[in-house]
Amino acid sequence: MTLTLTWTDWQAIAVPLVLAIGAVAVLLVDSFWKSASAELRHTVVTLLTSVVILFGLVFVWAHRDDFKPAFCRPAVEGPAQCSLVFEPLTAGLWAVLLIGGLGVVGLSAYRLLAADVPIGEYHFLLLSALTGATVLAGARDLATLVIALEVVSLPSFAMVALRRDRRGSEGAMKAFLVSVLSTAVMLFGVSYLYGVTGSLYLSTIANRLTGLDPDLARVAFAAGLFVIVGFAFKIAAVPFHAWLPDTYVGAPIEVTTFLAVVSKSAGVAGLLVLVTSGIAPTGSQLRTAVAILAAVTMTVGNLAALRQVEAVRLLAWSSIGQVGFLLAPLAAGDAQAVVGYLAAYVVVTLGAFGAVAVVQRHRPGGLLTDYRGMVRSEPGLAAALIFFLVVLAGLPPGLAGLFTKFAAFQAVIDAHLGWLAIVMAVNVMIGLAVYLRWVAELFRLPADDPFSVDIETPAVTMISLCTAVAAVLSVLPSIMFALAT
Amino acid sequence: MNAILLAILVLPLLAAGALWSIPAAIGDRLAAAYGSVISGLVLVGSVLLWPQNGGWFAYGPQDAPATEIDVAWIPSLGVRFHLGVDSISVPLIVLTALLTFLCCLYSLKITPRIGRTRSLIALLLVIEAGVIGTFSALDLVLFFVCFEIVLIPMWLVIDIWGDHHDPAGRKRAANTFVLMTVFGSALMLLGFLLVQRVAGTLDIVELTSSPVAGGHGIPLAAALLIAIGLAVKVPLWPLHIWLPDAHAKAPTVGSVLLAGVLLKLGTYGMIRILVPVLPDATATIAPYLGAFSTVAIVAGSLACLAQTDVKRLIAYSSVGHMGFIGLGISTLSPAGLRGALFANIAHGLITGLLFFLAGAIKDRHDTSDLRTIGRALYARLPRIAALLTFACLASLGLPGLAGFWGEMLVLLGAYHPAPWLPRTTFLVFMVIAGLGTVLTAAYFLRLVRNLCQGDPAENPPAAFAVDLSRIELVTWAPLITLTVLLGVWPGLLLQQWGAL
Amino acid sequence: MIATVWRVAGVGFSLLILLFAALLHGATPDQYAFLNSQVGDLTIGFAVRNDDLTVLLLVVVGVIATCVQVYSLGYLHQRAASYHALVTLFTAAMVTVVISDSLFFLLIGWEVMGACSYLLIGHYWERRDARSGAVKAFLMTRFADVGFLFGIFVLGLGAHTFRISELDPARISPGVLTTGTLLLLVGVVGKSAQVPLQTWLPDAMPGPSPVSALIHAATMVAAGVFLIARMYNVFSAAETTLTVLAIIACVTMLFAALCASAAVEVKRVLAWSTVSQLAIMFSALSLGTADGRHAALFHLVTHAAFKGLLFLCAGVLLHQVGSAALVVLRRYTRRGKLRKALQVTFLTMTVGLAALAGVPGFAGFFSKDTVIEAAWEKAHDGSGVGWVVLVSVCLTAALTAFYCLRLWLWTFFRTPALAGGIGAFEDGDAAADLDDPDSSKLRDAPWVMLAPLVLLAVAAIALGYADGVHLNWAIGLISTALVLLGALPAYSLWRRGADPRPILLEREFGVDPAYHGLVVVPVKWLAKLTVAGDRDVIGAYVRAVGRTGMLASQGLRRLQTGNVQTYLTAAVIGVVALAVLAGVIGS
Amino acid sequence: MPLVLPLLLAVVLFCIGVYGVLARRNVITMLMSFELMLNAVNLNLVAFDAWRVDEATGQTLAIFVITLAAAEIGLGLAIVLLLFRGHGHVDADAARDLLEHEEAS
Amino acid sequence: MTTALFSVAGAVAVVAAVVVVVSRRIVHAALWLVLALGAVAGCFGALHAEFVALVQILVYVGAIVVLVLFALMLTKAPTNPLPEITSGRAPFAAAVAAVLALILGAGVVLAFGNEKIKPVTDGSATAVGTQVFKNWVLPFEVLSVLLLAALIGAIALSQRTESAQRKKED
Repeated sequence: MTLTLTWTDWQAIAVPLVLAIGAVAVLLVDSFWKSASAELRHTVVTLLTSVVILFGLVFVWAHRDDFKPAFCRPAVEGPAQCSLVFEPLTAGLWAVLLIGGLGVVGLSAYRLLAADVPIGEYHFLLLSALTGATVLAGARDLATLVIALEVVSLPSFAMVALRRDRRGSEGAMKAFLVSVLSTAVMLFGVSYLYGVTGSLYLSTIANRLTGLDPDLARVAFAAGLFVIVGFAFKIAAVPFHAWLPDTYVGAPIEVTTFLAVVSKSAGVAGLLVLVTSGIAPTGSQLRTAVAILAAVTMTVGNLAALRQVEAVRLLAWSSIGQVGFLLAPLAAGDAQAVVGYLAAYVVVTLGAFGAVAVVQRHRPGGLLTDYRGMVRSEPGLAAALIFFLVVLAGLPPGLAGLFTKFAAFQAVIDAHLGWLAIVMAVNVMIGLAVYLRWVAELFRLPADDPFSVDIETPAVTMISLCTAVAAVLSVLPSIMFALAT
Repeated sequence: MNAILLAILVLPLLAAGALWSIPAAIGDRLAAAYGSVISGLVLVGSVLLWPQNGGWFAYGPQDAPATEIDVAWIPSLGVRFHLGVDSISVPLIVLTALLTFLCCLYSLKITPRIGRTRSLIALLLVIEAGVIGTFSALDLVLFFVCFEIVLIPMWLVIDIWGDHHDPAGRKRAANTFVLMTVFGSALMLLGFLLVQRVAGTLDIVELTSSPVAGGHGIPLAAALLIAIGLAVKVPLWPLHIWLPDAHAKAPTVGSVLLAGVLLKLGTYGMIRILVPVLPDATATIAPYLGAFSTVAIVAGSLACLAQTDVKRLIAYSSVGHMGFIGLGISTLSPAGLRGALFANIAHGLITGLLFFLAGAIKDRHDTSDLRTIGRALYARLPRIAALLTFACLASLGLPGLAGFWGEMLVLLGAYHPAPWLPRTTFLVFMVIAGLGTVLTAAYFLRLVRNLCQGDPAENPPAAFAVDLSRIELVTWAPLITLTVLLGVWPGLLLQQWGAL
Repeated sequence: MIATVWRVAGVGFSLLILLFAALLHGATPDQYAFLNSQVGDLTIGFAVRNDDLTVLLLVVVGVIATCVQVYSLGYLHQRAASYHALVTLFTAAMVTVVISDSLFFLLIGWEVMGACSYLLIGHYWERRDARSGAVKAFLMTRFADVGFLFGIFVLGLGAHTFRISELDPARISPGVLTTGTLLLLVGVVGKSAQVPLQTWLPDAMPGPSPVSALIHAATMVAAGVFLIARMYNVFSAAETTLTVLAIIACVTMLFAALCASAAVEVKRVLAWSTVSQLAIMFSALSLGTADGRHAALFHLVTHAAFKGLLFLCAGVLLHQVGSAALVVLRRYTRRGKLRKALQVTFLTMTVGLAALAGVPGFAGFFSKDTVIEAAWEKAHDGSGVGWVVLVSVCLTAALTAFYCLRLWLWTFFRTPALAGGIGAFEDGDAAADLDDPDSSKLRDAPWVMLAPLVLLAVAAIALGYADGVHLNWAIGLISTALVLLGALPAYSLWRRGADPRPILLEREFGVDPAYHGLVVVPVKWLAKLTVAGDRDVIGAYVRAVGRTGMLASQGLRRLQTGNVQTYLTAAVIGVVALAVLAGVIGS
Repeated sequence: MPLVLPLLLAVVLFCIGVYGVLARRNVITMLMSFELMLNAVNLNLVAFDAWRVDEATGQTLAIFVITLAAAEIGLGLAIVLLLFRGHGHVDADAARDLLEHEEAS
Repeated sequence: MTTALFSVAGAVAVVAAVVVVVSRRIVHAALWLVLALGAVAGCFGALHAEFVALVQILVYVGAIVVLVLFALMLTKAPTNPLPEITSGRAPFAAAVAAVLALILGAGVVLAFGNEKIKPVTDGSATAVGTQVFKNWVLPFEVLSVLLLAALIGAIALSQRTESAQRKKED
């Protein structure tokens, strides 16, 4: 009974570890430095958080080609069983997650974050969730996977209610209840998987799942389904999605951004790991189940978004639609397409929520009609927002979105899921209709009182950065697809 | 040459960006002048491309296009940035550049009532770049991307600058246009991916030199998907339903580009991709394609006969004319394909002119409803009416004008289709299409009769009705000249495609 | 200013044609191809040729065009620029047809003529009948031209060339030859207004009279005859086609002559007579012999002269009196006012009618006799076609004399039976005949209009001798007898002041209403159906898709109750459903 | 001991938990139902562990699950208190502030 | 012996659990929950997982239920029966739960119907501890992050906002 951590282990968990330590540090700085002005404190906290995340990014960049299995033990049969693996796929997912986190931090800068949110706790929870997210993306055993998922979820819900008002608590309650149910369902599935295969390591499970007798295979299928459903709750795949619009609307917009960007990406990352390297090998019925989820999710998400009149709610539903598109290549087991899609999604969602946050701060109604005439009154912001929406729709000039959708189509076609491809084609159309409604509002002239304000510098910086990154990804889409290889 | 090709593609995009980045206060006239200069440069560039291109590489003995740019773009997806032009794309590129140039020139003096000319010009330039990109793309995905580039700008053009009497209608028209096209192109993309799955490449040159064999199974599915996707754009009956509304509601320059250029993307795609890449599968679907095209010819003409709106009428006439082009492609014969290519250009010129004229009439009467405009335009606007008559005659395929040769070659192709196609079927198509030309004549004469002729006493001239203005003359003169020139000297284009 | 330019250009151009013809006269036949391009293994392009036929037609076209252009200087003042420009284009198109050696080049001229005739017939676009006449003319000829185009395809692909001079019937299979020539014949029938596509020509009369002269004498309708003459080697090799042509021609000549006998307007009579005379030319061509071709061309030339003359005369009547309807003209006949006031017109028109009727000594007599002679020779060889043609032409000759005399008498002379004459042309207002219109301002036309009349009148006499007189006396006697046979009833009816017009003839055998009912109405109905189909079927599906999306969206919003326990229930049900569904799909 | 005995017990407990979650309005009762579900999970884990004669993997995970449940219930009760502070009740199905507004058009 | 013990404990657990979800008094439900959880702990004991059973009693009965009771107190939950503890959904929820139970039960019986658990005694704390520190270090560490985050989160949520505090002072 000796605890031995090798150098590889330390390297592999360096990023989550630093994030966790950073979280505590941020909390301590905030708690014990009450004397400083709010602005200074906020800035220091923001900088500290950013530095921590940036460290993670630098680390990922430096080790992008490495393969580091950690917390391993030799297996009875097959390859070594590891709890965490740092490999190019992990690096890609971490990069996406960390960029998302960094973006949220940027969008939560001083004067952007709602005043009644305690900043120390906010950043602590954010970094904690990020810790969980990174572990999740690298996890290779079910215990780590489940716990890491909880580490992502619980702080997120706390953040939703962090304003401690009526709306926030209601949103948090809904998200929390759904999440707890999903955790229970998932754990139930995990317990059966353990029962059937006798292991919690994904690689071992994958090995043992082949050649089960039919009765056990049926249980394994149900168990796998339960586990997938657990993730489906987190990423709000239909029919496990209903909490999402309410929670998005109830939370402070920065937290909504966090949910849409980091939380969702983490869920997708976990599911990707689970499906590709664990419970659903190629040809498994579980992949069919994921494909069905994808089809239903994108259709329902896009259709429901079709008539929304509030910006955040529209983004909420459209993010459900986007998850459907993410699930499609996932069902095909194409990690490259998933990570590429995720990257583009994260960047433009950050930007879109950033733009919405700017408008919402001055026009709390949050209706689409508030955006009327913005091309004239706020051309820069409008152009950025249009670009983000077009990327989400997947049309030029948003080539980043177009190519990620293309990759998704390619994955699906290569996996012989013709029906899913047709559903996706229909959804490209519906999705376009959704985003065009908004774009049309932006262009509509003249409005009686077009939106025009001095936009806060950090917001300008963040939105410009997102635009720039999305533009670069549009011109050189190979960057996105190189993330996972 | 490669530099020119890249320049005519990038210049409009950059120019559009630059135009947007300058303040909105810039005068409409200045913006239009700027647009004219840029599109004029593009026109010059596209004309410079003309003599350099080799033959029609698609059917040549493994020769590649003379002008080409080929760089890897997204290696992991197998997408290349592969541009190139040959003799089937250059004329279309020149047509695109010409029409855009004329639209910009036209906007110097005549703009939609809503104003915002700066944005309109910028969008026109983006559309130009997208269309030229589509015509020069030699990678299926690049083709798809450029194919999509034009959608949102065109949607905006219709949605913002469209018919100011009917905001709901123009919105609906714009949405129907963009959604149907997007759906179609998504299906087309599926087809491309199926091609990639079978052939392992997305490069059109490679695919052309080693086409996907087999007329059933996956190649057939791919051909069907691609054909449907392109047919939406063409548009082929019964997928044409977006077209009349879009044209009727679009502003003049929008209609001109939409009819003159955008519809050609579909037929060009069929000739560039469907026919050479999936020859066997295309042969399987060709009779059906021909049948739908023939129906389009007749249905389009019949619909025109009952129209009461001049822009809608011209829009429906496009359905009929594009039906001819579809029929030409479906014959898979040298004559039919050349006819389709020729008709592409001719239709671009003539329908562009027709829409310019319809726009002029609409601007002068503030409506495009024939019943409201009244009759006896010969008395009120003699020159415009005369030009309209000319354009109608050209459009109905009068020999000696550009419209004839395309239709003639298409019919010739249908008389003598590729040997592996059912000849009797195509003979029937030929006869029906031939009768379609009579119907075409009928509705154009009806238009002239109901609009231009009539008793001037019963249709007093409107106070503001000014006959042909100078800018209109300048804008339309090239179209008229080319219509006549191509009519009397079809070899100008046909020689380009002569060497097989 | 512009009008003057075009006037000069028009006259100049027609004179240029004559000059050109003079230059070409006697030159060795030659062809020249230009602007060719390859389409597959076919050559598509242009070619011109010159030979005797070209020169002959060029002369005819040049003379008639010159007369018409000059005449129009006096006749027409309204929108003269476009008028002269179009007439010039019209002439140029005919010249194209005449000199062309490429079927496509020929087609260009052929159809541009159609377009020009459409525009010129519609010159008075204020008038309803002009508008509809123009549209009808264009559409019917266009319809026929589709057949023509297909004929070009068949022959061109059959012979592997689109050059007329290279079309060798020996190298074309008989079936292709017959099909091709029959299809070409469709175009010819349409252009030359033969049965069953005859109705457009009488309706084209609202156009300016000089245009009618041009159409009927030298261009448009003559093009059909020219084409068969041009491609005579091909046509004469296709036996079936010639038989069909003969039947069409015989039916047409009688049909048109009968219609002419019942028409009550000068120009309409003349129009029907054109149809009839063209049919005589076609019947000669249908004989398939060199004599027949010669006779047809001879008749074409003489017909050009006298028919041009007649239409120009009718133009004078229209121009000076204001109408060419018999009912109006009759009011000016008291004391020979009309013929005295319009003396030159009267005389030249008399010459023209005499030539048309085939009065011995006039050009029409000689050319018609040539046709009869050719038919007789053919019939003599035991050909059924020859007999049919012979009998028809003879009958037509009598009928022609009948309507010519009828026209002449009723236009220029007061019927002795005044009382009986009342109501001969008026339907309701019998007393109108008794009105004495103010004729003080009635005087003959200016010299620019009369000069062409005189020139053509001279031609209408002299051309009969141009070919050298080699008259078969027996045939000459018979045809003279036929003329008399036709003239006598006309005279006796006029004497009695009666003009019986059988209803069938007056309605021109009801062809027009039949076409309207069989073609125009169904097409209109189909058009409405198509529009309704687009709106209510195809459009409805598209709208339904949109509406379904909206409804689905609405429904999904309903599901979003705000109650978290509903969400949870849906989720648990989703788990169960997913398990079942995936199980089903997977297995 | 037959393996199905604990497994069936787990199924029953789990479904009782599901019923509680879906049927009870009080959020705290719902949380209690969740605990029942998690206990079912633990029962499964321990039973499989005993059946497998393993290295106590299942038991370890069971311990983890218990801890996880504690964390969840801690945060959950904090949210419930917050909800109570805002709404004055803790009924899950009565908190519907965030229901979207009807479209104006 | 173990089977009998297990059966008794299991029956108690089921009965107690049913009362938890149907009881009209919330405080009673909480107390019945104690019994249910204790009975499950008994089951663990019967399966020779004594350490798990111990932790179950300590953590659940000792901590969680106390927390719940506190929460009930703070939310002023009435101790008397509620008229409407369940909504009209109850029968539907019962049906869903029953179907789920049927499916799962059938699957379990089909899959594991013939398997027997051999009575082995390795449910010692040593074995679990070895596992945790030899093979499951990472989840254990992550779990510590989770606990910390949940704790801080709960604290943060429980703090009064400054505005609310000010309102109270007024």
